[in-house]
Amino acid sequence: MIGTIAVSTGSLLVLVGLWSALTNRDIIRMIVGFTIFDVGIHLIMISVGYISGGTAPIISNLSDIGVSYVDPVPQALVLTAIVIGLGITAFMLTYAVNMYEKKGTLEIDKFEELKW
Amino acid sequence: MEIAGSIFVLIGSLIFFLSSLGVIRMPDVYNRIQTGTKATTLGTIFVLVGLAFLSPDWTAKLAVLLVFILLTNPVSSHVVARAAHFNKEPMSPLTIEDKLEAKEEEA
Amino acid sequence: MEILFLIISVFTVITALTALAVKDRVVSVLAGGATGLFASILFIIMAAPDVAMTEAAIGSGLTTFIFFFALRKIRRNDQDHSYKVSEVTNRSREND
Amino acid sequence: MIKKAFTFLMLGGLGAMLLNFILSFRERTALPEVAAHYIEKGPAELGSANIVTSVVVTYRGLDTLGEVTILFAAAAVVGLLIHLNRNENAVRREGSEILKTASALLFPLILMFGAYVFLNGHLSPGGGFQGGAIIASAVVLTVLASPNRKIGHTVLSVIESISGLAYVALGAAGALLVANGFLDNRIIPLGEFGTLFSAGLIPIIYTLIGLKVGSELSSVVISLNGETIEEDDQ
Repeated sequence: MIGTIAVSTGSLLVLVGLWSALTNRDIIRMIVGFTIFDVGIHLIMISVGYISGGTAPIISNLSDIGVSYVDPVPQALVLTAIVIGLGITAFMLTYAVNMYEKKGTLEIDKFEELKW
Repeated sequence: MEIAGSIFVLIGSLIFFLSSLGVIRMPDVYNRIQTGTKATTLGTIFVLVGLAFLSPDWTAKLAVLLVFILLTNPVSSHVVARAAHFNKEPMSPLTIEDKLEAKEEEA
Repeated sequence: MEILFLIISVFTVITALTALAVKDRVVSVLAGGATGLFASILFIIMAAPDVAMTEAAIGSGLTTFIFFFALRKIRRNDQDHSYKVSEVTNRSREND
Repeated sequence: MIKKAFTFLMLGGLGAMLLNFILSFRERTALPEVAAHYIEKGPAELGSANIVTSVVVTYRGLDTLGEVTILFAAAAVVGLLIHLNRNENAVRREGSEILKTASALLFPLILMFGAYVFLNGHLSPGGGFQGGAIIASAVVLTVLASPNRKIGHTVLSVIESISGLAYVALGAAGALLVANGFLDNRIIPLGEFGTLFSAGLIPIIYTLIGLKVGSELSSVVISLNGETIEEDDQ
């Protein structure tokens, strides 16, 4: 049950983030959309590794048998993905600041060099 | 033991509720910061003390947490209020005295 | 536990929608940070404390800080940061 | 108009795919084979109580090396692009006395907490990435409290390069001395399970990762905080 709710929440966050990134005119809010997209993807990945009733994969006692743990591999992947997400966000913000210094605006419609 | 801990946690959450009520009720930014921070500091302290009653082997860590909250929470509210002042957030018409403004003019 | 999970999921989606819908850039950034914070509670319930710590510290804390540092560079001559198309148009005309 | 319709179409398609995924999603009841191996054999093989740590540092250590490299590239590009026009003489409003005192008091405490988090990464939740983020938040605090202080990148880049170099060197030592592969943690004895000095190289490597991530995130923050030239409206 928890896994299904988490997957639904993650999908909604993905859709909201992508919607925000595609329809906004403001670059900063497009980047906010990308971070929300990130969070949604992470939720989906963690819930794929979730096992109902499982505990965190931290073994306090070697002789514990019969405890069900959740899958550690998606957690390790998401751990690195969050840090990379910060790097990418910083990168996008740097570009936004540089574009602002060139044009004096953050509205995406004002950047006409790449229009066709 | 368990009952005492639960009572402490209950008092803490009651203070949280009152603080959120104050945030809605108060007229301007500064009063809202004041109610918010005062009550969240006290509420968190009560909740942590209650947790120490509920599971006694966490007491040392909870004490460290308490010290951190006592150190950081007032400072952060002070910084927010100062930033709001320099950002020229409007004050409630009932405000009587603005010592920071007076000090700035003096300097 | 499922009820709590459901409530926090709803909060997560609501904050994400706030970030999408609100007009002010600053509020949008803050709502994005709040989405990460609620998601970290979801991670704790799904037995992933490592991920929850990382999401709360990096995804919600440092990302918001970086956004505000960038916004401070931008807001210098964009004093009215509530976003209006007509104003932006006028200002770019003046610059020309 | 066409652009809007295209957006709708794309989001609708993605939504349909995600809906299909949700409807066909069943929660797992048993672990896949690899994860079961990690959980059953991991503590005995590597001596780390936190399985996520042993996956990040040892089983998938090469991925982590690549990830840290990507973070380094991002920090370098941010520093390169943002420093193009930097005004060294701009003066900002200083923080108040209370904030300065509190940040001077809190800075070593926060650094200590970050060190605690990445030293205990093999026992409790936490590790290099979280500890690095905490160290970076200490740097954020000082940057905000005294914005006019010039913080050089020299110390950060020295820490960053030394820890990166040591990380690769220890990984190569695992490959050369034990011949079990790159980043094997068993070149020093595993020690007693569940104590601070256990799990072989894992605490050392996670400390190095913590220092590297912390210095990289701090340099991103300091770069983005740097003042730009004020553009006057002509």
